[in-house]
This record gives sequence, structure tokens and C-alpha cells, in this order.
Amino acid sequence: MKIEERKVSGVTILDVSGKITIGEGSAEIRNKVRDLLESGDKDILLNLGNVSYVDSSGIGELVSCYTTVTNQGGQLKLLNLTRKMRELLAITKLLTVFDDYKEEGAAIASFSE
Amino acid sequence: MKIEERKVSGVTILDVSGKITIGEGSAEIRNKVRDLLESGDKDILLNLGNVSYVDSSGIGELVSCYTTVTNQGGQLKLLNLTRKMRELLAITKLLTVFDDYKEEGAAIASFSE
Amino acid sequence: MIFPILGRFAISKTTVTQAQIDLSFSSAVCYLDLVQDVSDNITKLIGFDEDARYWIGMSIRESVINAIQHGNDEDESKTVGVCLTASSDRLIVLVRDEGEGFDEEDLPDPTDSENLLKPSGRGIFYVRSFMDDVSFARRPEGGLEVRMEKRLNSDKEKQ
Amino acid sequence: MIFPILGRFAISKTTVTQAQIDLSFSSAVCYLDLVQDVSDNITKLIGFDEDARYWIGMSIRESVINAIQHGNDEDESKTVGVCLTASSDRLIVLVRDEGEGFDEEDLPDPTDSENLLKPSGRGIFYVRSFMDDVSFARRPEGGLEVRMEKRLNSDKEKQ
Ligand SMILES: Nc1ncnc2c1ncn2[C@@H]1O[C@H](COP(=O)(O)OP(=O)(O)O)[C@@H](O)[C@H]1O
Ligand SMILES: Nc1ncnc2c1ncn2[C@@H]1O[C@H](COP(=O)(O)OP(=O)(O)O)[C@@H](O)[C@H]1O
Repeated sequence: MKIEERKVSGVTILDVSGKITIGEGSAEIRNKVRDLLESGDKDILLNLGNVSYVDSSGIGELVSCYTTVTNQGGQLKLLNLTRKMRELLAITKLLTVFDDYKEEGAAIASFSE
Repeated sequence: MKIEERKVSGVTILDVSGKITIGEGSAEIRNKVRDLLESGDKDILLNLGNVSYVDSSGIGELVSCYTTVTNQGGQLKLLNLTRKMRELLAITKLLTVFDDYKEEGAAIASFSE
Repeated sequence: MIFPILGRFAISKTTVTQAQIDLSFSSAVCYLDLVQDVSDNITKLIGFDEDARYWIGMSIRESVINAIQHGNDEDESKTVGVCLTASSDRLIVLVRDEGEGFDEEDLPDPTDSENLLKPSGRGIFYVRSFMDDVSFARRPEGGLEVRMEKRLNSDKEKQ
Repeated sequence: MIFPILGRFAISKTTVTQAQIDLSFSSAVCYLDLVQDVSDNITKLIGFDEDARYWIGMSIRESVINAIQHGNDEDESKTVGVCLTASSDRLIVLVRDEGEGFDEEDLPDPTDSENLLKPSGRGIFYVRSFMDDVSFARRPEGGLEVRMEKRLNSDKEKQ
């Protein structure tokens, strides 16, 4: 897994690529998010368009990040869910929890609504 | 396996790519060579630079082609042997049988010597 | 001496008739990719489409992770067994560990609102969603055996 | 309800400790890629370098092709068995068929000048070149078993 960070209009975008699974450092996203929160960056957009594989622990990881950010008064949203990831979120009723976008501009705009 | 045919200075070059093994149509080269001989093309250069895999039956295939072409008074030479293929030919003493080149120009020139 | 071309074996790429693969390995996640590669290969041979192959591979992976973590407590001296039986119309997978097993009744439903935001507890739910039959049995010799079956013409469509 | 992040399992990618893989399949070449994928995976886990992985994979492939063609006469009702045992410093491979076997003494040397241009007869020669130990035995239950061993710190260098 690789995570690249960039900032657009005050929102931190994490471009995640590779596998989000056990053994592939699924804790990396969590650590990254914790670092961001500590430095006061509370609006976070996870771009998952280049994620090649995710398993239940990867989904759990996303949920963990969501709860931590929410607990600290921030917002965590998802961008470019792959078809498979959308399916995994849908059948565990998590699509209702996560705010997800197909278009970066719309996603960014939603943070200041 | 894929074979593409082109002609340079009267020599037919077969650019072979993919696997030369059983089950991957190792007979394709043989059939191609037979077709060429039938239509009178007896100078044949096998460009093996893009061959990803070869096993003993693939090596046998090259030998078959060599003997057929030689039997009909033609010449079959090899271009761009991969390191692994060179090793396979070397340990079965076939490097002494085949005329092989690293450079297309030199290979072509050798046919008219 | 010059030999003529011999007519060598005419071999076609046939589809799977019958294959069985038994893997057993110490309880470490380094074997996950191996298991998944085997799954991908065999499901392709049986003729599952790309989506089905993905979900089957994930289901096996989830079960193996459970066997390593929950069954064998990540104790590398304990073994995980995976047995895949492929025939022309289905795949049967057994995943075995050396643990105590668990009570299916006790499994919380991850889609219940009080579980929705838990960071774990979705593995078996996914396995049940993607495979046709899933059962758990304590083996007479000890340890848990998960049995999963996926049929080629499954009425269970992609979720 | 919001849950805190739970400290989940800290799992490292360990190297191979002990793994055994048994494959058995009907005599068809469609399984060759599966076998080779398994070989590539397990030799990577053991820590063989890229060249060694290639030659081991090819040696196994050659042996399986022989089992299918010569041992089982391409009769799909007959089974080929491949058993890989991986430990931290070596790989042991057994390839079994249901045939009569052959006499090692009778094997022609493909590098003899009268065999040099034969279109076949190089498989076992390659296997012997690349693996540390190669032996053939008729099994008591019938059928041939080829045993190949490759050690991680093999004194046998790349040919
Ligand atoms: N092989 C197993 N041995 C013992 N218990 C298991 C096994 N597999 C699953 N379980 C139990 O079932 C629970 C749910 O498993 P699962 O749905 O895969 O989610 P998770 O592994 O994220 O907890 C586990 O937390 C564990 O208590
Ligand atoms: N599994 C086997 N069962 C019976 N005979 C075999 C087996 N493997 C090899 N042989 C015999 O040994 C010969 C040499 O095999 P090999 O070196 O692999 O070359 P090739 O398969 O191209 O003939 C074969 O032609 C066959 O007669």
C-alpha cells in the first residue's frame, strides 16, 4: 500500500493505492489519519480509486478511521470507490455511514457545506 | 505465443513473443517455418528477444525447425537469445549448432556470406 | 545427422476435470498470497468469471486469516490446512485449524446498528454472502473445519 | 455509537517456516500453470533468487509434463500428484504418476553427438542440471515417483 498526501482548499486528500489488507500494512492509513488529526487537519478525503484489493480488515480499517475522525469533530469522506469496494460496503450497510463521491471537485465542495 | 513476420534483404524474420512451451502452441513456429519453406523462403531468422518462457519442448522445437530448414538447403539462425535461453542451449551443447546474433544487421548480413 | 520433425504430442488446453489441492502451512500470513494464487488459478480453470474468482479468493483468504488468528492464535507451531477440490461445475474448500472453534449462534450481525461501526467482525459475513454453502464443524481430531462450496452456475448472484 | 480504534493484530511478513502443498490432478496440461504458480510462490517464500526460482519452476514443469505424457499416457482418468515440502533452507518436490516408470540407465545423453539434433529427450537432463538431487523410484503402490531437492545455499551454481 502507498499513501500520498496533498491538500486542496483546506481538505487533505490521501491518494491510497495498492492493497488494504492484513499483512500489507493496513494500519498505515490509520496512523496517517492519526498524524493528520494531531496536526489539526480534520477534513480528510480518502481517494481509493487505485486500491487493487481490500478485505474485511481493510473495510474495518476504513471504519476505524471514520470513527476516530468523527470523534475528534472532523469529517472523513471517500472518493472513487472501486466497484468491488462499493459492493463490500453496501452489503455490510456501510454505504449509509460513509459519504462517498465520484468526483473530486464535488467531494471537496461538500466539506464546506 | 505470437509470431510476426517481416522481410529484410531477402531474409524472413520471425519475431516470436510469449511462451514457447507445450500447451502454448509450441508447434506454431514449426508450422510457420514449414509454410515459409513451401513458399520458397529458406533464409529464416528467429528473433527470440521477446520470448518470456521456454522449456525443453520449446528447445526441441527450435531444433526441429533447424533440421527441417537445413534439410531443405536453407538457413535458420537465432537473434536476441534471452539469458535463460542461452543457458538452456549451452548446457545441451546446442550453442555450437545454432548460429546466433545479438544484432539484427549482423544477423542479416551473415546470410549472404 | 539430421532428424526429421517428429509429430509431437497434440495437446489442447482442456478445462478442469478433477483436481485436488491440499496446502498445509504454519500459522503465518506470509502464505496468504500463495493460497490466493492457488484459488485464482483453480477458479479460472473451472471457468468462474472474474467477479466470482475475486469473491471466492477473498472468502478463502478471510477464512485462512481467521484460522491463523482466531483458531491458531498466530502460534506458528500450529498448522493451517486448506483443501480445494475442483470439479467441472464447482469448487469445495475446507479450511482447518487447531483451535477450539466458536459458536455460530454467538456471531454478532455486523449489519446491526450497534455493530455497524465496529472495526472488525465482517469476515464470516462476507464469506456467507459470496459462497453458496458455508458450514463450520469441530473436527473429531480437534480443531475447526470451515467448509465452503461455490457452484459454477450459482443462483446466488453478485451481491 | 462510536467505537475507538482497537489495537488490531500486529502481523509481520515472516519467512517460510514450514509448508507442505499436495496437488493432485487429472493428466492434462491445463494444470501446468497452476503448478508453476505454486512453485513460484513457495520458492519466493523460501528466499530463492529469481534465477533459482525460474530453474526450479522449469524442473517441476518438466517432471509434470513427463508424468502426464510418459507416465500416464495423457489418460485423463489417471492422476498426477505433486508434493512440495518447503522448509527454511530447502524445497523438496515429489512428482508421482501411475505409469511403469523407466530405466535410468536407458536414458540417452542428449549432448551425445548422435542425439544433439533430436527434437526431444532434454527434460530430465535439464532437471538434473538445475536441481541438487534428483532420483526416480517405482512406488510400491505402483507408478513412478520423481524426487527433486533444491537447497537454498546450493553449491550448484547457475549453469
Ligand atoms: N477459525 C476460527 N476459530 C475460532 N474462532 C473464530 C474462527 N473464525 C472466526 N472466529 C470467531 O468469529 C468471529 C467473527 O469472525 P469474522 O467475521 O471473520 O470477523 P473478525 O475476524 O474480524 O473478528 C471472530 O472474532 C472469532 O471470535
Ligand atoms: N514419468 C515418466 N514415466 C515413464 N517414462 C518417463 C517418465 N519421464 C521420462 N520418461 C522417459 O524418459 C525419456 C526422457 O525424458 P525427458 O528427458 O524428459 O525427454 P522427453 O520427455 O522430451 O522425451 C522419455 O522419453 C521417456 O521415455
